[in-house]
Amino acid sequence: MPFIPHTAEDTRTMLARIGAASIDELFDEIDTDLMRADFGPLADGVGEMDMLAAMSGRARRDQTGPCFTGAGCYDHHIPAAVWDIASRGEFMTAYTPYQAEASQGTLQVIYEYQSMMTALTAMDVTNASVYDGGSALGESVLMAVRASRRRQRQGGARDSAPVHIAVAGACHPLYLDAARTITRNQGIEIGEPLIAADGRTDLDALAAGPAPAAVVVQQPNFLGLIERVDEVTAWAASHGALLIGVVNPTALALLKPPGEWGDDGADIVCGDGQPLGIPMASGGPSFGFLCTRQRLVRQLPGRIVGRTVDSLGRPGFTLTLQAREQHIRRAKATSNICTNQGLLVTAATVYLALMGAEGLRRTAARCHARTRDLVDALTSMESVTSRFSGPFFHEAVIDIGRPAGPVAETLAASGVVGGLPLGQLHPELDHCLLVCATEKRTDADIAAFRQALAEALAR
Amino acid sequence: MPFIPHTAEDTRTMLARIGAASIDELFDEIDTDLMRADFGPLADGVGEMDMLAAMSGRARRDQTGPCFTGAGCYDHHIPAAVWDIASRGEFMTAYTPYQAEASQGTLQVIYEYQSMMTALTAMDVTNASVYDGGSALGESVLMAVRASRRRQRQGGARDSAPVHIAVAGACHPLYLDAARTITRNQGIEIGEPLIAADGRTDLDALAAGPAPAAVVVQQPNFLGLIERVDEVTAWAASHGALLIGVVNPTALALLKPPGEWGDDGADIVCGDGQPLGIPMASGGPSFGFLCTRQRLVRQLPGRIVGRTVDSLGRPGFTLTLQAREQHIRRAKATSNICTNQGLLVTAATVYLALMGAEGLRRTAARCHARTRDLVDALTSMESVTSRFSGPFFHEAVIDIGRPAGPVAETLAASGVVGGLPLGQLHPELDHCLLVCATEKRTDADIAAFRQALAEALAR
Amino acid sequence: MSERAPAVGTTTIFDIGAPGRRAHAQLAPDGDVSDLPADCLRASGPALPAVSELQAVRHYTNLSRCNFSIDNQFYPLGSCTMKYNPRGAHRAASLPGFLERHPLAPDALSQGFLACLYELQETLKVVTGMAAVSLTPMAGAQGEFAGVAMIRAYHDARHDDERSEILVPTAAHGTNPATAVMCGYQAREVAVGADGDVDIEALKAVVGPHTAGIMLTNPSTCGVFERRIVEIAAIVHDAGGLLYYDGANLNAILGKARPGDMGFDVLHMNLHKTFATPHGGGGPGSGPVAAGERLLPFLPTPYVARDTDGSGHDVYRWLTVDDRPQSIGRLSAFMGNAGILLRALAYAQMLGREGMRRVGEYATLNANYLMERLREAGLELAYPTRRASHEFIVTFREEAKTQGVTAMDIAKRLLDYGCHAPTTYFPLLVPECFLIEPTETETPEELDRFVEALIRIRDEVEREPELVRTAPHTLPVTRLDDVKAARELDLSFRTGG
Amino acid sequence: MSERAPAVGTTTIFDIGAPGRRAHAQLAPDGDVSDLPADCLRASGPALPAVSELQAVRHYTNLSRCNFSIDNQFYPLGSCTMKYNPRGAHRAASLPGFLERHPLAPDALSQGFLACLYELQETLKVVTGMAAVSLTPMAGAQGEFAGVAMIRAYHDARHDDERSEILVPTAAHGTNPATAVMCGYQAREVAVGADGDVDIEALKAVVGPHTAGIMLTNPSTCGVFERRIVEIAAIVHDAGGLLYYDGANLNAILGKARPGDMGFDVLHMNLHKTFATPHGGGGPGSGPVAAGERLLPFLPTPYVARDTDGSGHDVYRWLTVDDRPQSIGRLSAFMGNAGILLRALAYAQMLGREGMRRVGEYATLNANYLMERLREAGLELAYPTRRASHEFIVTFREEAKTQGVTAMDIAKRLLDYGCHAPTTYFPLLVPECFLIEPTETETPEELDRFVEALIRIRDEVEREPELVRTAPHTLPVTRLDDVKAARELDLSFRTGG
Ligand SMILES: Cc1ncc(COP(=O)(O)O)c(C=O)c1O
Ligand SMILES: Cc1ncc(COP(=O)(O)O)c(C=O)c1O
Repeated sequence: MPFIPHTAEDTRTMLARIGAASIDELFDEIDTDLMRADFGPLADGVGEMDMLAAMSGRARRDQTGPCFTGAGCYDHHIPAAVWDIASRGEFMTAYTPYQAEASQGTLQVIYEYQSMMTALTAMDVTNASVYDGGSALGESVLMAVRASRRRQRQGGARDSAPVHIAVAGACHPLYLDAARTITRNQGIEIGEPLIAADGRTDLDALAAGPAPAAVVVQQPNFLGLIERVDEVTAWAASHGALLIGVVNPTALALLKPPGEWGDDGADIVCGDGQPLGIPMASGGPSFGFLCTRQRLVRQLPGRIVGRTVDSLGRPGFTLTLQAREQHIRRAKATSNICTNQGLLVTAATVYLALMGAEGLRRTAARCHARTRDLVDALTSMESVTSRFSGPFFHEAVIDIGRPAGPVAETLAASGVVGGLPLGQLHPELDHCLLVCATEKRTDADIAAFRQALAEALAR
Repeated sequence: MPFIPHTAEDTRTMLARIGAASIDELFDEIDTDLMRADFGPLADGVGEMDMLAAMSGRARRDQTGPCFTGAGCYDHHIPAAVWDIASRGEFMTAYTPYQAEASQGTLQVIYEYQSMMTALTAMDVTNASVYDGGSALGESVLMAVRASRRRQRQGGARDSAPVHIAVAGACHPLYLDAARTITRNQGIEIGEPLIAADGRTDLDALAAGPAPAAVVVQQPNFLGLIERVDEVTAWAASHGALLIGVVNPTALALLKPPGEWGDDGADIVCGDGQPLGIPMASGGPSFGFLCTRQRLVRQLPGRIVGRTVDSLGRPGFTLTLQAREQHIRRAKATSNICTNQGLLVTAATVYLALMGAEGLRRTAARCHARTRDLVDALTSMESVTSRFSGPFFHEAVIDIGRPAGPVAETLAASGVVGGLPLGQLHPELDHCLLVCATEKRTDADIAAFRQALAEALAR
Repeated sequence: MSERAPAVGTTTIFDIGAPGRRAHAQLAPDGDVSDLPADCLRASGPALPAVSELQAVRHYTNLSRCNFSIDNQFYPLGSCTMKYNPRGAHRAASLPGFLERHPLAPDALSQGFLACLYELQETLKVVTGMAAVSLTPMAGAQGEFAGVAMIRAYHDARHDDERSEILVPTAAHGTNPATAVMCGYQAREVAVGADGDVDIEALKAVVGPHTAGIMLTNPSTCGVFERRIVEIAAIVHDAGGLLYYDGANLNAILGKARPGDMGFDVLHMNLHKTFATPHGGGGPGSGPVAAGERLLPFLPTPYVARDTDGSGHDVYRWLTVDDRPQSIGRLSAFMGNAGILLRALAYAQMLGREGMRRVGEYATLNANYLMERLREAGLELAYPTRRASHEFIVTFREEAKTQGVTAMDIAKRLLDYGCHAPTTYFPLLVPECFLIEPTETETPEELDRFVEALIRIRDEVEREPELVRTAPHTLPVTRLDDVKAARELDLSFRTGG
Repeated sequence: MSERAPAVGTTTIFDIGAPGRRAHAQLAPDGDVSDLPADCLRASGPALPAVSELQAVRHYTNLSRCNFSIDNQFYPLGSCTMKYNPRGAHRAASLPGFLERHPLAPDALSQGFLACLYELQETLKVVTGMAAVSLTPMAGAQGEFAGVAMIRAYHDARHDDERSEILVPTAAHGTNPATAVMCGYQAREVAVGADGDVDIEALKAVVGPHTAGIMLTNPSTCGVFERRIVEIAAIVHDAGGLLYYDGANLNAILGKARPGDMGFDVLHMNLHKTFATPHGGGGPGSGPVAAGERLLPFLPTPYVARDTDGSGHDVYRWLTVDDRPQSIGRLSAFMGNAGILLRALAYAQMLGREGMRRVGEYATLNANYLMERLREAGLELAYPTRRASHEFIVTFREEAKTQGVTAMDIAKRLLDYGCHAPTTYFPLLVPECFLIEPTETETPEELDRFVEALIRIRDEVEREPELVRTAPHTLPVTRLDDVKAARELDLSFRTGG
């Protein structure tokens, strides 16, 4: 009986105390008709040893060479201390810190995380995480719509009017997909990204489109380019729309933080915390972050930790503003989110403490420099060019002069994860790969990628 | 400055407080002549990321297929919980528990370990580990000699007479090497193993040899065979020699424990704890265990933990009988051992707690059955035979009809760790491989080994 | 008596830094960024901590020690299924081949991972009795969202446009009504009877052409099995509504009974409960959603299909909106909490068929034993005539009335006895309640210790009520001031500094 | 005030078991053993614990929390160099390719591992200024054994048979004289002067034709650098003896000065001190031994040689007794504590040349700063006129005389202040002493906190001596009865039960 401690004697004694003849008797309130299920198709249980052997075999199959794909998930160095600490039973096997006095560890970590994220984004407040970057964008849109509907309500408008959200420039298409799924049933329509020929925001198209409740802009954008965030923010402010920034937290060590975009900064900032000490691990678990202005704090979904005092006046931490949440407000909550991505927040907090401002800056700078090296190496080949000329952070679109999908498959056959073919997501970029080099990529890695690509293109 | 927290400001303030102008001034008691060393050949420091990249590259080079070599180090399943717990900072980064009140965790673990090891061996007492199986044998011999010299001294004999130790049957040759190095300078001579044609103890040779102070017998012996431990123990008892048993702890789940060998059992029992939850890891760190009778407890080297009470009468644990140890007794200590293999003892304790008697028995039984399957598979080939016919535990000597060294190299070239060629250690077994199959080896592993061997032999 | 070093709780990571201090070994080689336009760069570095590696390790190691957790304590948190999280499953999910896999790696480099997901989908189908499973939801609430969005997509596809309400029992978890609203529905409550079952008459009164569906937990959060579930299903189905099963309590019936057989059309499971993946201090979780035939086309993408290649080998691939045009779509950027799914699969493999059954059996045995012992000790049960499912409810309304000691006070006092408090004040319909869920992985001795503690606290309530009212007394902090926390918001070091 | 669950310390793993209880997931499939002769089998299973997996995990997790450790506390244990153990080095040594390597794997399958060892050997040669290094000793004491055995082998090879004594200063660590005896020598003590240096006249008085060698630590365990080391070397060498360097204190001069330049013939290093590998609650350590040209042939085997293959690539192989016929031979079954060696290499790679130097510098800065602050606070220094090396000694003989409060009492009281006590009563020649070694990885703030604590305890000694005499007061246990432990031996659960 894996993980069940009961001896036969235990079972007997307990049943006797209950006054039941058998365990099955404890299920006597369930219709016998409902107890006839066939679980036959399940396999027999195996020990940990055999389980690990089988899982290792599968894991080994998927081991690859160095990774040059980014697109929202990045192969950064993770200090060994991060997961040594985050995997401690005390962090890993605790529940949500509902009993604050017995959960000061988790609560203080979240408070520190909140402090770090607001420092990084130059925003006022943040929650304790949502699921991921995609759902964070969905929640950001809902927040913005709540805030703008409230404004409209105060102005006497009806609640049910359909709401438009504009997307300025190349925003991660999978984030947009997730956000649409999440917001669709609330009468919200998220527009197509408005991308100019230079790969950045098409400001004219933005001005020409329907009046949005909010404008979404991603920095760096999905194509790796540094966006015109100041202009977009100014435009939104002057058109009464909230500005939602989608940001890469590593990039924020270098780039102007969203709290300082335009004149007054962004209203809502979200993104995925994966770059902060979280393994790629097929994209999850990671965490979504969500920051905003003090004035919108009651529109934030999810958990928030506050510092307070105990009955002896000593500092301590507790979940606060719970009246926003589903377990108190039920149908009136800001969101249905309950379980979030707490352990990943713990890892990110340790990561940020270890990196500090200088560590994160160096990582960001190195990523940028390596990607430049990569682009230089690849475009030194005939028939390979850079698709856009604007400044990029750590991803770039390279044009290989033929449909990129089959080429990526050829690369895969030789074990190289060689960038994302863009045709599926952006048909006009069918000949393009979105490539990324993090601080981990060595000269030898880059040379090997160039070689593999040269071979694939020579076919 | 990796791992040094000082800021420039810290350094300045501290030097000012000391009243020194520079750090170098703090070294002003050292002759300047001694401060001119050239450390130039050392490399520049690298970050954790680059270090891990380099180490990973090397580690990957050494990754092999399934391992069929034993010979004192075994590829057992290690429950994931074992090292998750042993790697906790509280266990891993503590010192020897000299301040008992601040080290109850480590101390209680050792007490529990002592309880488990004495249960497994049916001996009275054990210490908290020595370095490994080989040095444990060395310390066992020294113990036995101390005990027998004491006996002789009480009988009026001189201390400096050279002492003979007999080795009954095939004892691990590398253990014997280590034991000889350790004991050589104390006028002790360890004989050659006395092996009969059936691969087990040559009792006649034992009787014919010089009178030993102690007899060493290994169970199962180095050739994997179940030894005549009862006879050897009886012989030693009747000849006034102490009996030192070298045992495999996994085997003890099945086999008669040394405390019950012969009429009165072994006097000293030692071995290597690696099979108890320790990765092979090139053979170290592992730990040596050393058990004995109550009457010899003061001859035990190394640390011992005792249960006592605190000033409120509550139970607690502390190092005890320290008057045997070098830090108290200096030149008169039982051994110079100080640092032992504490963390490995912690791992073994968690391992034994998780396995329990039934888990360990199953592991042992499975190893035995798998090795039988392996031997059957290999000897089903023409030209491959079993060298000995006696019962084995989880290792066996197979004869491949030609020098085994080159064949092992051929196997290595195809990534197979295919048993130990015995010619170097036992020239008469030059055509033989010592093979082992633990509970981890699957049918597919065994088939692959057979196939590789068939190919190697077909060359 | 003594003066310890400053308690960690009072010192944040920001307090122990010094300008210029660094964990040097973590600094990457620098990179030239002079090609970036100056106006897009930040003027000064973010105010992050400046500590050495040892300082960070020591700080967070010590902070961890201020938590209760499954690895340290009994944690009978009702509705949360705080059971042992096998370390082997953690190991499996931490294998380098899995940790280093990029989510958008080509299928050809992902067959091992996809095979795992496919196996888990198949396992969950059998366990729930449903037709298909999508693993993408990242927690229970996202699973609920997916399920209700599927119900909506179904009605929409049939142009059955008048259905604007989702029914939820008053005992339901807060995520249920909140989910209904996120899907654009109104949440309409249905009363629960004195025996803990849904009041069938009340249900009949509200069900109708506006009913899009009903969300039910079974066993319910009253800790009892909804006995008339088949009848409820018929009522809702007859009215044209669909049934959503909130699988948070699946642990109670795992391997014994299946929601699919009870008439549910769609459900989610909480793998972080029933499948023993760790809660992580608030997540991550995973809430796979399973559908019957009717709702299958609407499942969220991506999920995994198995094909066979020319030579008869299994080949796995992602199913996307191209394959499932009626899908509600994607719920997150990639495919869900992959690492949690791998842990759940590892757990499922170790349990096997028999192990699954025993989970339900022993979770139920432990709950009924604990309930019986507390009954004998004189505590008041909320549903004394019922079997406990895997959890049950006691109420301290008497203590609150006569001694002015609340359930919360008793919960805090339990912490002093070294065990985590049960869920308090949920479900909302039972006053001053504890929802107690021991789970199957605890020993009877541990349950006895809990009974002992509650008995002693009850005595304290009588003899020294102030002791209980001011608990806890042995933790890093005493009772915290929640009101101050909400009134004088201090949400980050800067604003709080 | 409150009644916690039974403290772990009072409950052993045997107490929480139940006959037949098991961690089922850890059971291997059974195997048939009926072919084994019945008379070699054991009659009944060993009395091991019978617990569930959760019970074991919870028990040992909670036990760990009863320890002080570097990851939790300042740990200024003199002579032990308790500094930060980089987690990255632990990760490096835990790479699957290293963990899964069989010690007797063929060289062809071991080139990565052998390359690591070779690189470490070369690094240690540079750092010590010696001619060759063998990594096999498993701790400092085994390194000492190897070194003295090499001295003996050297004299034996020259048939210089009268040399029967090893000289050790009175301040020496206990392993030094014990080692001499294990190598068949007599240990002869040499006095240490009032300034902490070896008394040269005393040395001259004992050195002679019986002198096989001398064992010295430098800086010595008096916490000062042996200033006349070159003169000492000349005296001993002139008498035909050799010099052994006990490298336990190498941290003090790492990257600054080298034993090889001081005239030592052989030495060991404690990688678990100077090279930051964790102490593990008592080990494992690693004590590589380094030799000058004279003793090189006697180094213990195996160690690693680098050759070049036909195509100019490096090829590594083991050196064995066949290559080094004069070697003292093997010290353990395989090649030493491989995993510790890998950790040390990882650390050395991260430090690099500059980092090595800074270790010595900042270890010395921290010690001198702490010594200065304690001097200012009025504590009595054992060697007030000397620089501290990486450690220094204070003595509480005044407190012992006037208040009856011993160094041990003060050490125990320090535990209440949340920091580990320094080494007490060592070296033996200073009464009531603390040997204090802060190491370079601690912040000045941490040192200040320690000073603060000692000042407060000194006040307590005056005002409330009983409080100090009965310390500790805040740990899982109060002062333990050592006498009872030794008198009424309870060394295992069975005998103790
Ligand atoms: C009954 C019930 N439903 C739904 C949920 C929501 O699950 P999650 O927290 O994973 O979103 C919970 C979890 O607390 C629950 O107990
Ligand atoms: C000065 C000195 N020499 C030798 C040793 C012995 O080293 P080990 O404990 O590694 O055997 C120590 C360790 O305590 C020491 O401090």
